[in-house]
Amino acid sequence: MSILLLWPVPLLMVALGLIGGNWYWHLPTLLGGVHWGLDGVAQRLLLAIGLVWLVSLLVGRARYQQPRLWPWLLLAQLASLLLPLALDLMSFYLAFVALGLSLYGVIRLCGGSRCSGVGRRYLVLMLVADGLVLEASLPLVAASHGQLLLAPLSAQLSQHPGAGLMLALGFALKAGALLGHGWLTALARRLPAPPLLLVSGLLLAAGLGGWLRLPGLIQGWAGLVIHILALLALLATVGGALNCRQRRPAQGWVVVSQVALLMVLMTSAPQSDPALRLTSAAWLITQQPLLWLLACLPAASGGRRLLWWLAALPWWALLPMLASGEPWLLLPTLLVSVAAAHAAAIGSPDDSLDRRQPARVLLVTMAVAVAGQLAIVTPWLATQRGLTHLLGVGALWWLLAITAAAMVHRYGPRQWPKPLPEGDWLKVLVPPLLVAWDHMLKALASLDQPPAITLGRRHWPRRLLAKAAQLESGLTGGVLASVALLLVLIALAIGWG
Amino acid sequence: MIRSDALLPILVMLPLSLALLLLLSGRWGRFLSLAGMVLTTALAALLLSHGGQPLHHAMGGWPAPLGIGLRADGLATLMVMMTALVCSAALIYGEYWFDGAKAEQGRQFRPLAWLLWAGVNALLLADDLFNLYVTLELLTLLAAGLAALMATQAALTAALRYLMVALIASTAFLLGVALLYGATGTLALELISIRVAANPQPVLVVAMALMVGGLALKAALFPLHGWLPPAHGGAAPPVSALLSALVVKASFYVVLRLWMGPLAPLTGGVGPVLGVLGGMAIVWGGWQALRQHNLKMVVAYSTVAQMGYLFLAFDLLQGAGYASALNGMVLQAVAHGLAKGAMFLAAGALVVAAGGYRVDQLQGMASRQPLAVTALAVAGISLAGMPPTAGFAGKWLLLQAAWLNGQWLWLAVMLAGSLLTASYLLKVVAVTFLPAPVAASVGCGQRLGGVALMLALLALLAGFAVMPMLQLLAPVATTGGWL
Amino acid sequence: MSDAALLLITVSCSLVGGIVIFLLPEQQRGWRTAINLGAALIKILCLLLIVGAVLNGQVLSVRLPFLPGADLVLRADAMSLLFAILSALLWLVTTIYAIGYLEGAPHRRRFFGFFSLCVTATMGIALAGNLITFFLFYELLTLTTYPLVVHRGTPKALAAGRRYLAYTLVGGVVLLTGVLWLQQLLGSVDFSHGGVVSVLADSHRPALVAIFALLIGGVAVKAAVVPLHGWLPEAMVAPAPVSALLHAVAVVKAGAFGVVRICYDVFGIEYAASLGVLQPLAVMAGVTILWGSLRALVQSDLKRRLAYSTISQASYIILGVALFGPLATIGGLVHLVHQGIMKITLFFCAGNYAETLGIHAIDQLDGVGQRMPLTTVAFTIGALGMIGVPATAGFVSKWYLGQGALAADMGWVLWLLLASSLLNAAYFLPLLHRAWFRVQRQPWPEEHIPRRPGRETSLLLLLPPLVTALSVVMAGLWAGAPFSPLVWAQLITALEYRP
Amino acid sequence: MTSALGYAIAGALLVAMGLAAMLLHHHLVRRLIAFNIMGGGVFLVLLGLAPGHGEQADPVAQALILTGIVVAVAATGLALALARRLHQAGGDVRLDHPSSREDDDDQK
Amino acid sequence: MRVVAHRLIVAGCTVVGLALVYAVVNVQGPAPDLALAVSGALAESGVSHPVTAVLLNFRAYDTLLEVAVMLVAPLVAAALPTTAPAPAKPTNDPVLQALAAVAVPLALLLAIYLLLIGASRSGGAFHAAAVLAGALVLLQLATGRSLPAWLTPTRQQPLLILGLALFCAVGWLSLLLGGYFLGYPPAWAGVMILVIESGLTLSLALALWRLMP
Repeated sequence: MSILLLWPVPLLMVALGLIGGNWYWHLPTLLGGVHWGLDGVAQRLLLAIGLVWLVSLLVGRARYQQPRLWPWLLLAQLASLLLPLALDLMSFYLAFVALGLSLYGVIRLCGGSRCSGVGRRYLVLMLVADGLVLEASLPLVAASHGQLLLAPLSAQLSQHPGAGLMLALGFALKAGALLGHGWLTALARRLPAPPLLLVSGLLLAAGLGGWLRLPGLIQGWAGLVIHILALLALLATVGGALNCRQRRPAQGWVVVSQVALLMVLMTSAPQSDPALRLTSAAWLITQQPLLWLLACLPAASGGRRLLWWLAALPWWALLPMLASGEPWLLLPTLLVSVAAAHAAAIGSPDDSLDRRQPARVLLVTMAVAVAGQLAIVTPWLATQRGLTHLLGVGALWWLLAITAAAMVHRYGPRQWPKPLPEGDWLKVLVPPLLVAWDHMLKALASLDQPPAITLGRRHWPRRLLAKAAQLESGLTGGVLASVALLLVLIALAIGWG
Repeated sequence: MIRSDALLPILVMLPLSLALLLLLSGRWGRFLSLAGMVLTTALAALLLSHGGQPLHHAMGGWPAPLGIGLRADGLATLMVMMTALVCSAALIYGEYWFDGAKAEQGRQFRPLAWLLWAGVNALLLADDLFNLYVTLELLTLLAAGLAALMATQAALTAALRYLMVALIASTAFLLGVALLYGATGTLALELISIRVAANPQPVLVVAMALMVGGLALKAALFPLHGWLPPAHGGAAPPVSALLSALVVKASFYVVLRLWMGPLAPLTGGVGPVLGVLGGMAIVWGGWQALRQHNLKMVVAYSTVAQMGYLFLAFDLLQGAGYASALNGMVLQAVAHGLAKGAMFLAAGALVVAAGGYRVDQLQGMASRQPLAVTALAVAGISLAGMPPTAGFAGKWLLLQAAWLNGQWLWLAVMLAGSLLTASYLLKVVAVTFLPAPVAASVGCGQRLGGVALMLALLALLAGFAVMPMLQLLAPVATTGGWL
Repeated sequence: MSDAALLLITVSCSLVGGIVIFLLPEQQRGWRTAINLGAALIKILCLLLIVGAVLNGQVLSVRLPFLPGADLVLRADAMSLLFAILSALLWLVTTIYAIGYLEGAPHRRRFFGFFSLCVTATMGIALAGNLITFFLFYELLTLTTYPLVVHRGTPKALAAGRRYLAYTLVGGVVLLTGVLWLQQLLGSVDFSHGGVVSVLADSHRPALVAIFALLIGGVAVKAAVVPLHGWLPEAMVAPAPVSALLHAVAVVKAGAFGVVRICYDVFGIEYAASLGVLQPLAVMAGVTILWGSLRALVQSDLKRRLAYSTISQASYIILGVALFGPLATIGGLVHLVHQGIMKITLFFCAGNYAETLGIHAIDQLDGVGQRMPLTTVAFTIGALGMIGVPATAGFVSKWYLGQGALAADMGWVLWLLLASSLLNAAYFLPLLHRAWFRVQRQPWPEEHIPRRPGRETSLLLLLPPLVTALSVVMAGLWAGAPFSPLVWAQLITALEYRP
Repeated sequence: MTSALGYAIAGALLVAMGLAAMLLHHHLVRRLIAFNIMGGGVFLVLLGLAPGHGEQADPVAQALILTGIVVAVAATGLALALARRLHQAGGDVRLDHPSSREDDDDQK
Repeated sequence: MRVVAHRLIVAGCTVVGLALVYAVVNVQGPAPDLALAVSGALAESGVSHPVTAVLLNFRAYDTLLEVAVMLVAPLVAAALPTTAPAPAKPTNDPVLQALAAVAVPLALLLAIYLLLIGASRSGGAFHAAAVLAGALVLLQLATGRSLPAWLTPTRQQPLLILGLALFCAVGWLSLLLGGYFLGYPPAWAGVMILVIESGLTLSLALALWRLMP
C-alpha cells in the first residue's frame, strides 16, 4: 500500500505536462510574494520529470519499499513539481535547494555505506552550487529594485555578466555539467540503477530548468568562458568514456558526455531560437532514463548492446545543430557517438575482444565524414564568416581530426597500453586535452613500434621528460597539435569578442 | 496644648525614658520595648511628614545664645528615620538572638540599645556645639559598653582598644570646641557660623583640624580604622549592626554638619586631604574585605570601605557638583545605614545556622537559610550600588558630581570601588550556592533571617523613594549654608 | 485601561509572579506552575493590547521620577514591541519546557523565581524609553541571570558564574560611564526615532565617538562580540532551559537589542554613519561571525557548538545595524526574532537529548533519528534554519542582509555571508548526518526516560521544540503574512529612516 | 600676657604631654591617667580662653568644664570596669602583645 | 623599630603642642556677651549662683545627657557577667577603722551642705555626690559593708536611676504644660532645681560606688 503513496505526484506531473494550458497563481503572503505558473517551458519540463519518476518507480519498486526512504522521496517529488512551476526566484531557489538535499537522502539510504564518500562530495558540490546561485541572484534582485520575477531578472543579466557566469556555473554544477561531473560518474559505479536514474534525471532537470528560465544567461565574455568550459567538459567526458574498461562506468561517462554536448550546443549558438533549445533539453532529459534503464540490464548480448548504442546516439542534438547553421557542431556530436559506440562495444565487463566490430565500422564512416567536411565546407565557411573565423574553425577541425585518428588507432592493435586508472579524482583535474594529447602522441609514436611508456599517476612529470626524448621521432605531430590548440583559443577569443 | 515643635524633644526623651523604664521592668520588658519601638518610629515618620522646612525647639525656653536648641532640617529628618528603622530591626533581632544562654545579656542589651537610640537622636537634632560633644561621648561609651557585652576576652580587648582611641578623639574634639568657643564666644551653631564668617582667624583652622581629625578617628577613616574590624566583627550581630550603621555614621554626620555650617569658609584645604584618605579607604577596605575568611570581618572591612566613599564625597562638595554631591552623600549614608545593618544581621543569622564564622562554612546555606542569604544578597547589591537600590542613586549622584567638577581620579576610584564591593560581597553569596557538605547543622528558625530581610528590602525600596528624599534635602543643598 | 497601567502590568506581572514563587514552599509544584503560566499569559495579553494601540498610531509611555535629571521611562513603540513579544512568547514556551526538564530536580523554587525576575528584566530592557532605564534593567538582568547560571551549584558552575559576572559587571561599568558622559552632554537621553544626539554641536564629535565606543563596548559584552565572548561557552554548564533562555532570548538578545537601540534611537543611523563608526562595527561583527563559526567547527560538545554558533549568529544583527541602509536594518531586526526562535529550538532539542538519553558529546548522536524522530526533525529544521536554507526563517534574514550589503555597496559582506553559511553547513550538517544516516553503535549513555511506544520522551519536553520549529518554518514560508516578524521589521525600518 | 593666657598655654602643653603619654604607654591604667591629664589640659585651655569679665570667670565656661569633668569621670569609670573585667577573664592588662612589657620602667 | 616609633610619637606630640600654643596665643575673643546674658537672665533662673543656673536651667539639657552618660558606666559594669569570687574580706585595719569613724559622718554632713549651698554659691549635686561616694568607699574598705543588706543590687536599680528619672519627669511635665522641654515655670524653678539636685546626688553617689567592687 505504502508504495502507492509515491505515485500520485509523478502522475500529476505527467498529466500537467500533457494537458498544458497556462494558468497562473500568485500568493502574496508565502515567501514574500510567490508566482507559480504553467507555461511552455514548465509543461515540457514537467513531462520529462514525470517520465523520469515513473520509470524510476517502475524499475525500482523493490528497492523503494523501505519506509525510511519515503519522506526523502516525497520531498524530492514536491521539489521537482515546484521547480518547473516556479516563476519567481524565491520559490525556484527553494525547489532548487530542496531537490539537492532530498536526493542526498536518497543516495545515502539507497547506496548505503558504499556511497558515504561520494555522498559527502555530492553534498559539498550541491551546497557550493546553491551558494553560487544565491550570491549571483542577490545583485540581480538588487539591480531590479527587489522584485523577484525570473523574467525581468534575466533581463538584468546583460548588465551583470559576472552574476550570469556564477548562475550558469551554479546550474551546471547541479546538473553535473561543465567539469562538475566528478560525482555523477562516481555515483554511476556505486548506486543501483533506479535511484541513479532518479538523481541524474532530476538534477539535470534542475540545472537545465535554471538555464531555460533565465535565457539571458550566456552573454558577453561570460558566454565565452562557459563555451570553453563546455568544450573542455565534452572532451573530458568523452576521454573518460573511452578510458573505461567496464561497461557500467563507460555507460555512465557516455550519459555525462551527452550533457556536456548539450552544454556545447546551448553555448555555441546563443542567438538560436530558445524554443529549439527547449526541445533539445527536454528530449535529452527523457533520453537519460532510457540509457540508464538499458545500462542496468544484465550482461547483454551483441544485439542488446547495439540497441543501447543506437539509443545512446545523440539524436536530440541533430535538430538544433542543423537549425543553428554551425556545421562544425557535427564533430562534438560524433565524438559522443564514438564514446557511445565504445561503451556499447564492451560486452562483458572483462572481455574486450569482441568490441571491435561495430566500433570499427562506425569509425571508418566517421573518418570519411571528416575528410568530406574538410573538403566541402571549409571554402564555403571562408566566404561566409571571414578569415579569423576560418582560421579558428580550421584549427579546430585539424585538432579534432587528429583526435579522430587517435580513436581509430585506439581500436587498432590489441596491445593497447594500460589505460589511465579509472575514476581517480586527479584525472578529472588533468585537463582533458592532455588525455587526448596523450592518445595522439601514442598513436603517432606507435605507428611503427609498440610504445614503452605508461602515463602512471604519480610520476608523470618524469615521464613527460621521457616522452620528450621519444618525441624527436614523432616531433611533427606534437608541434602541430599544440599550434592547433593555441590557434583555437585565439580564434575563439577574437571571433567571439 | 503641646507646642508644634515639641516633636523634637519627644524624639530624644521618649527613648531615654523608655530605657529607664526597661531598667526597672522585669518580665514585661519585651512588650514595653516593642510598643516603644512602634511609637518612636511613628514619631520619626511624623517628623518626616513635615517635609523640608526646618523645625526648631529651644530647650528650657532659653533663646539661642544662652540655651541649647534642637533643630531638624531635611538631612536630620532623613537620618532620624533611618536610625528608627535600623534600631527597630536591631531590637527585634535582639529579642530572638539573645535567647537561651544569652538571655541575661539580652536583658542588659535592651536598655543600652534604647539609650543608644536616644543618644543618636539627640546628636542628629543637636544645634549646640558642646551638646554635640556630650552626645558623641554618650554614644562612644555606649558603643564601647555594647561591644564588650559578650564579655569574651577578644570582645573586651576590642572594646578597650576602641575606647582608648575614642577617648583621644573626644579630647581632640573638646579641644576644638574650646578653641571655637574661645574665638567666637558662643556655642550655638548658626551664631558661630556668622561670627566665623565675620573674621576667619588662623586659630579656627587649628580648631577645624582638631575636630575633623577627632571625628575621622571616631568614624574609622582609613589610616585610623584599625580599631573597627575587631570591635564590630567581634560584637553580637545586633550590636555590630547598630555600631556600623549608626555610631560610625553619627561622627560622619557631625563632620557634615560642621562642614556645611560653621566651618564652611575654612574647608578649602581640608577637602582634598579627606578625599585622598577616603579614596585610600575605598581601595584598602575593599582589598582587605576580599581577603578575609571570617564573614563578619568581611562586613566590617566593608564598613571601612563605605566610610571611605562618604569622606571622599567631601572633596566633591565644590564647584558645579555641590548640590548633587551633597544629595549623593546623604543618599549613600542612608542606603549604607540600612544595607550595612541588614548585612550584619544576616551575617549573624548565617553564623548561628552554620555554627562557625568562616566563609567556607556557609556552603549550602542558600537552601537552609534562604531568607538570610537573600538579605545578604540584596544588601550586597545596595552596597555595591547596583540599580534599583538607593545605593545606586547615591553612587550615581556622586559620580555625576565628580563628573561636573572634572575630578576624573575620584570617578575612577569610585567605579573601581563599586566593582571591588560587588566582587567581595558576591563572592560570599556564591559560596552559599554550593551544595551543603555535611547534613547535620544546628537547625534554627528563619526568624533571624526574616528580620534581616525586612531591613534589606527597606534598602531596596528606598531606591524607589529617591526623589521624595531629595525634595527633603532641597533647602539644605541649594543654600549651601546653614539654614 | 490607561496606557501607564498597561505598561507597568506588562513589566511587573512576572516580577510579582517571581516574588510569589519565592514565597511558596518548595513542594507546592501545582501552584508554582499555575503562577508561572498565568504570569506568562497575562504578559502576552497585555502585549497584544499594546500592539493594538501601537498599530493605530498611538505611542504608549509612562514616566516615573527616579533620579534628579533622569527618570524611568517605559515606552512601547514598534521596535520595543518586536523584542517584547519575542521575549514573552519564548518565555511561555521555555517555562513549559523547564517544568518538564526539572521534573524532580532540587531548588526549583529558586530556579523559577529567578527565571521570572530574569524575564522582568528582559521586558524592562525591551520597553525602556530612555538610556538610564535601559541601563537599570540591563544591570538587573545581570543579577537575575547569575543565580540561573550557577543553579547546579557544582564548582564548575560557580567558576562559570564567576567568569560571567566578571565580564558583565565590567561591561556594566563601561556602559555606566558612557551613559553618564552622554547624560552630561545631553541631559536626559530619551529614545526617539532618528536619534537625539544629532542636535549637539560639531565640537562634540570626538566625544560622541568615544561615547559610542563606550556604549557599544558595554552592550557588546552581553551580545558576545568576539573579544568579549569568553563567558558564553562557559555558561553552557547551566541547565538547558537556562542556556536556551540565556542564548535565544534574554542575555545575548538584550545585548544585540542594546546595539540596535543605541545606533537607531540614541545616535540615529544617519548621524552614526556620518560619525564613521558604522564601518568598524561592521568589521567587528564580521570578525565575530567568522570566528564564532570557526570555533564551532572544532567543538566536540553539542551545547558548546551551539554556544559558538550563537556568538556568530548574534553578530548578524549587529552586522544588519552596521550596514547603513533600510534593507540591512530589516535584515538585522528580523534576524533578532528569527535567531531567537531557531536557537531556542536547537537548545530545546539538545536539552531533550541530554535529559532523555544523556547525550552531551556530538559523537554520541549516531542513530538518534531512529530513537527520537520528532525531536530530531525539530533539530533538523532549526539547523537548516541556521544554515539559511530557503523556506526557513534564517534564509529570510540572510536574504535581506545580502540585499542590504549590496545597497550599502559593501561587497565583502556578501562573500562573508556566503562563507558563514557554508561554515554553518559545515558544522551543522555532520550532526544531521549522524542523527539520520548513522546507525546507533553503542548504547545510550544514560537513558532516563525509557522509550514508550507512543512517545519518545515526556510530552512537556517534546512540545516546545516542535512549536518553535513550526514557528521557524512559518516565519520562513509565510514571511509576507500580516503579523510576521518580517513585516513588523519593515514597519520599524520605515519609522527609522525618515524620508 | 594676662594670667588667663598663662593658663591656656599651660593647658595646651598639658594636652600635648598627655597625648604623648597616652600613645607611648600600653598599660591600661597608665593610659587612663594620661587621658585625665589631657582632659585637665583641655579644661585649662577652655577656661583660659573664656571671655570672662572682671574677676569672676565666665559661668558658661565653668559649667562646660563641670560637665566635661563628669563625662571624663564616667569614661574613666567605664574603662576601669572593662579593664578589671578583662583582667579577671585572664587577659593581660595591656592592650598590645606582651612583648611591650619589658620596656616598662617600674616592672612589678 | 619600637624606638623609632617612640621618637616619632614624641615629635608628633610636640608639633601638636606648639600648634595649640600658637592657636591659643593669637585667639581674639569677642566681647563677653554670653556672660552678660547669663547674669541678665539670672533672675528667672531660680538660683542665684550663675554656674548652677547655667548647669541646671539654661543648659539643663546638657546636664541631663551628662547624667545619662554617667549612668552608662555602672550599667555596663552590671551587664558584664562577672565570674569573679566574692569581694575580699574586710582588712579590719585599726587605722582605717579609726579614720572611718571620724571621716564618714563629717563627709555626710559636708555632702548635705554642698547640696544645699549650690543655689547661691558654687556647689551642687555633682560635688555632693562625689563626697558621698568617697564616704561609702571608705566605709566599704574599712568595714566591708557599706550599704544595708536589704539594699540588694536589684533593689538599688530604682535608686540608681532616680536622678535621671526626676530630671525627665520635670522635663515632660513642663512640656505637657505647653511650655518648652525643661522650661521650669519661673516661680517653681528654685524648688524644682533643688528636688532634681537631691535626686541626682543620691543616684550619682550610688553610680560611682557601684563601679568600685
